[in-house]
Amino acid sequence: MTQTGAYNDKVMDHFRNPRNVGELEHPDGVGTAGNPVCGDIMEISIQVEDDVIKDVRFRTFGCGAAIATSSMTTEMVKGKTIDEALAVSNKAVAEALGGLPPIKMHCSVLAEEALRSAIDDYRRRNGKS
Amino acid sequence: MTQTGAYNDKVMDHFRNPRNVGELEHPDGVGTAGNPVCGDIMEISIQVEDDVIKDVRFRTFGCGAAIATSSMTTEMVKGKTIDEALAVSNKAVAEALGGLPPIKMHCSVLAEEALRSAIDDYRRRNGKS
Amino acid sequence: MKRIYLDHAATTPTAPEVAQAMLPYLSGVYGNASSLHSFGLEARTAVEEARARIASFMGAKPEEIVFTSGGTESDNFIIKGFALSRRNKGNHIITSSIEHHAVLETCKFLQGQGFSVTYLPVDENGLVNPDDVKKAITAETILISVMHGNNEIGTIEPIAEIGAVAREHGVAFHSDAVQTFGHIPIDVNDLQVDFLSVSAHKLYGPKGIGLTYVRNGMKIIPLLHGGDQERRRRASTLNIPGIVGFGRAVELAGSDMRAELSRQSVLRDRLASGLLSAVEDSRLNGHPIRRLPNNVNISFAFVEGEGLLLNLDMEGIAVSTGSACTSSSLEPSHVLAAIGLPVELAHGSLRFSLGRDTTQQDIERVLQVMPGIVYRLRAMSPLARKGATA
Amino acid sequence: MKRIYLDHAATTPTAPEVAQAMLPYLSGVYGNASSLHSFGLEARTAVEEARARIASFMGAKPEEIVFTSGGTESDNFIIKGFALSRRNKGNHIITSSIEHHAVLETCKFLQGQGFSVTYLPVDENGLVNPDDVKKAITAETILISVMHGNNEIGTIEPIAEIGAVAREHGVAFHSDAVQTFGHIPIDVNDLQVDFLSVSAHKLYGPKGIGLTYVRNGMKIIPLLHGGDQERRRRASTLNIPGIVGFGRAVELAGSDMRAELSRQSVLRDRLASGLLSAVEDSRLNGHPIRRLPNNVNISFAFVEGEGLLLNLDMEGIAVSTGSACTSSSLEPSHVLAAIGLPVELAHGSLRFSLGRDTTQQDIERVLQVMPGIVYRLRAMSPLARKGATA
Ligand SMILES: Cc1ncc(COP(=O)(O)O)c(C=O)c1O
Ligand SMILES: Cc1ncc(COP(=O)(O)O)c(C=O)c1O
Repeated sequence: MTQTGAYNDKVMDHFRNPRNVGELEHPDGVGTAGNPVCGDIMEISIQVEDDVIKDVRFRTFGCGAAIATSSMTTEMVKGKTIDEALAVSNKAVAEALGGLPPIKMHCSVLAEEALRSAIDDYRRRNGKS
Repeated sequence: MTQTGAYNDKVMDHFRNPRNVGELEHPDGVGTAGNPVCGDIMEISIQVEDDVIKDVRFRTFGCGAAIATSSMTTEMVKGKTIDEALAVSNKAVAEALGGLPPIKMHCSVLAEEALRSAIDDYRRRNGKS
Repeated sequence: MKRIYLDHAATTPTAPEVAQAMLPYLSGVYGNASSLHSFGLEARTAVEEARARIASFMGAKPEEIVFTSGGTESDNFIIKGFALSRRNKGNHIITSSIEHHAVLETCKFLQGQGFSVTYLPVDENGLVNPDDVKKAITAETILISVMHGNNEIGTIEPIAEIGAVAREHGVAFHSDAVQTFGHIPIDVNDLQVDFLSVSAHKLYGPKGIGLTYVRNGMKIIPLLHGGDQERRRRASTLNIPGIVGFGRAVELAGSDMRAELSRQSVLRDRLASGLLSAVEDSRLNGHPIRRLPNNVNISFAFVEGEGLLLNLDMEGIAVSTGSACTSSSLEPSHVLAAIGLPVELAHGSLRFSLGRDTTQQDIERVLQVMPGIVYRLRAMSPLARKGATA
Repeated sequence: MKRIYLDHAATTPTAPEVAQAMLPYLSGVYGNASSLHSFGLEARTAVEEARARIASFMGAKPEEIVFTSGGTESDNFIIKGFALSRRNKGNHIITSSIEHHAVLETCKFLQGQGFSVTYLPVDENGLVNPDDVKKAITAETILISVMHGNNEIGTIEPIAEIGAVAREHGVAFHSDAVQTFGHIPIDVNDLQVDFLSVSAHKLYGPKGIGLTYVRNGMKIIPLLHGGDQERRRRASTLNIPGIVGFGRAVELAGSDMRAELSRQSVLRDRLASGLLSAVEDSRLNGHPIRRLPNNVNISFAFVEGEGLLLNLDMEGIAVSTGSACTSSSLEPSHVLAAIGLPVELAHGSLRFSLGRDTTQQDIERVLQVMPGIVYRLRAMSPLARKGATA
């Protein structure tokens, strides 16, 4: 296997074997972020029980960093309460990935935004916002 | 011997072994041309008998082309009549040398001018001008 | 795993013969070509041999060649230098909307300096229409700059026709030939160009050396002011090994260009049609026929190019998502936008650029791995139609 | 006959280690440093290693280094780019009258673009007076450019003092360090410079590569517009072999600079005093002490430099009559004029520039042949006093 330029091994691992890809059949909240003009779109669906994110799935159209941060975000929020999940910043995700190239840092915002949007949706559905 | 950049072998021969260097003890005409600002000065002295240039000597302060054209000019005019000598153009001298780098063509004018000046001097001394 | 390099439009491997030719000038012969002594002469002789060879390869005279540090410098030199030298004659420049950034950014800079620039549109295949050029010419027009072969989509522009328009109107004409020189035949008189930009590393020559063709009689203000080198058109100590290597690269192109042109065209067409039939929802960008012999540019719907590139890289296959120098940029390619490609498709485009070292097996290998890669990425794409396959 | 190269100020032989370091990048590793794939990574890694090494050698940060094609481009880039970027702040530039043509011609060009330039005088040893710099500063002054070591007469300017003046007045400061970098210690903070120009081929590195030091925070308009390379300060595909060779050259300088500085200084002084005592009517130009370790510039009265040079060349000894790039020019050197040397003497000046490969024997050989050469030319000079001898 050849080493690739832009990303470290951890990022490449999440890019190659993204965790939690797909969509939940009966989500409690779904969210999207990004737009095709920027070349980044993420869809996320969450299943919530007792304020805890029990399951999560994503689909992402985007660069390697967008895919890896999507994957890492789902891993990090799974099992967390909604409030804990909201506290997971894009920086924390990037750090958990061992860092991103500076030019790619903006991609990490995508997953944060999509997750917020899914949580908003969940809260709306449950009359919490 | 290493080959030098700017000049062909013939020019280098005249530069290395200039003919007719020095000054005549009893010249019939002397002339100078050039000035130190341009980096070119030539002094020439001629001995004339029956309108024929019997002997000629030069001294030159100048680049390789200036020295070589000075030398070649003296060779070419020796034994010629005054009119014939006046007809020896700087181009003819350059050609006799097998050519000069374009940037050095102006140097060949030096010898022509110095010779003219020496002939003028000779004519003046002999009341011919 | 054999690595397969399909990014020759970004840069080519230096030919072994070129490296060989440069060696003596990296060690034994090191004079400054401006020096009068014998060390200088050796250097000067080598430069003038290379210059004469390169000039004759394009039907030019040796003194019409000005060596530069590459295609970017050549483009900047001509466009800025000529614009400045003609400032009193007019302030209008015509170019196309699919030029390399070296041309476009230079034009933008000149707009900031009071010049006005027309960026001509192209058709869906990337062609500039010579009639559009004609219509854009005003009394203020001093320069037309249209590239010969496009570096992203491979379209070859009608340079001779545009050159004829330029001549007819007495306007100077520059063409960026960085992608074509050494790959397809070029004669400066047939093309009716006044200026040409070339970069050696795109034709198996060294990096860091290029040239500008400047037609005799065309006055131009230097980009690099200083010493008297290159007839006062480009100052700086000459890059002797670079120039010698460039000369050798052109010599090699002279001997195999026509054969490679046909050989690579066949591989190119096999790759393009193979990909289009193996991967659903894909399309070829650029002109179907008037295109560089080594360029295949394909959009894969629903996926993003970087993901494709990284997956191919893991397979040892090197391609590009666009013009190499902006592959770190976020905006979709200006060239793909100019041919009217929707942004999602633009984001999912890959450029495969073939070269002397590309074999039939390399192409088959790409055709073999590509569908799976697209499929995997589509499976995680929110844009893909449910159940879409590669 | 062993050839003796004493023209290291024009260009140096590429060190064998440098050529060796470049080889892999001329053949095996050929990626474009901007490419995302593994070929690109290899290239990028090599570039960043060289950049870090070179930066640390001058006390700079890696991102403060912008690779260019050489000293001329660096000078043009800084002076034009900074002047343009500060146009709205002021239009005045201060430089010295003994700068390299790359600086002087650039300043002349800017004068044509509406800038005003002060050319400071130097004293008889070639020194710029920092007080003169201070006095020349006006509210309009945006840039001061004074070279570190003069390429003709070897005088080393008081850069740190001028840098202090520049800082005190909030004016940006550029120094052309082409002749000093790798030869005498340089630290950008000690020198208080904002910009520095360097050319690799003057320190046993490859031709066609150089750099600009750009202090963090200094904004500057590129000279080469185009791609995103070098943090958008200099477009064009990076010259990987050149950069790698440059890095190796700096590494070598790091290991032997101090030793060579003393070794060459001794040879320099031996050559200078030997020539002055062996040849009547000769004088040393430049500062007696504050001078480059490898520079000897001597005027031989009554004779013209080219003749001396050609005669030395016939003996296998390579020297220069002035700045290499203008050795084909007819005007006497502007540097010698600036130190007040009469034109006849200026015409009879030679520059001997020593290097790593220069030996004691080389120096003795020059001392042995020089008097005869001067004598022969004086014998045919109309300016020499009758009976003058060497
Ligand atoms: C069409 C075109 N023009 C200009 C350039 C710039 O050439 P270089 O990177 O050698 O400066 C390139 C390549 O990057 C190109 O493809
Ligand atoms: C002081 C100085 N500045 C600038 C240059 C120009 O460098 P280059 O010829 O590498 O462009 C030189 C050498 O020629 C020099 O000596």
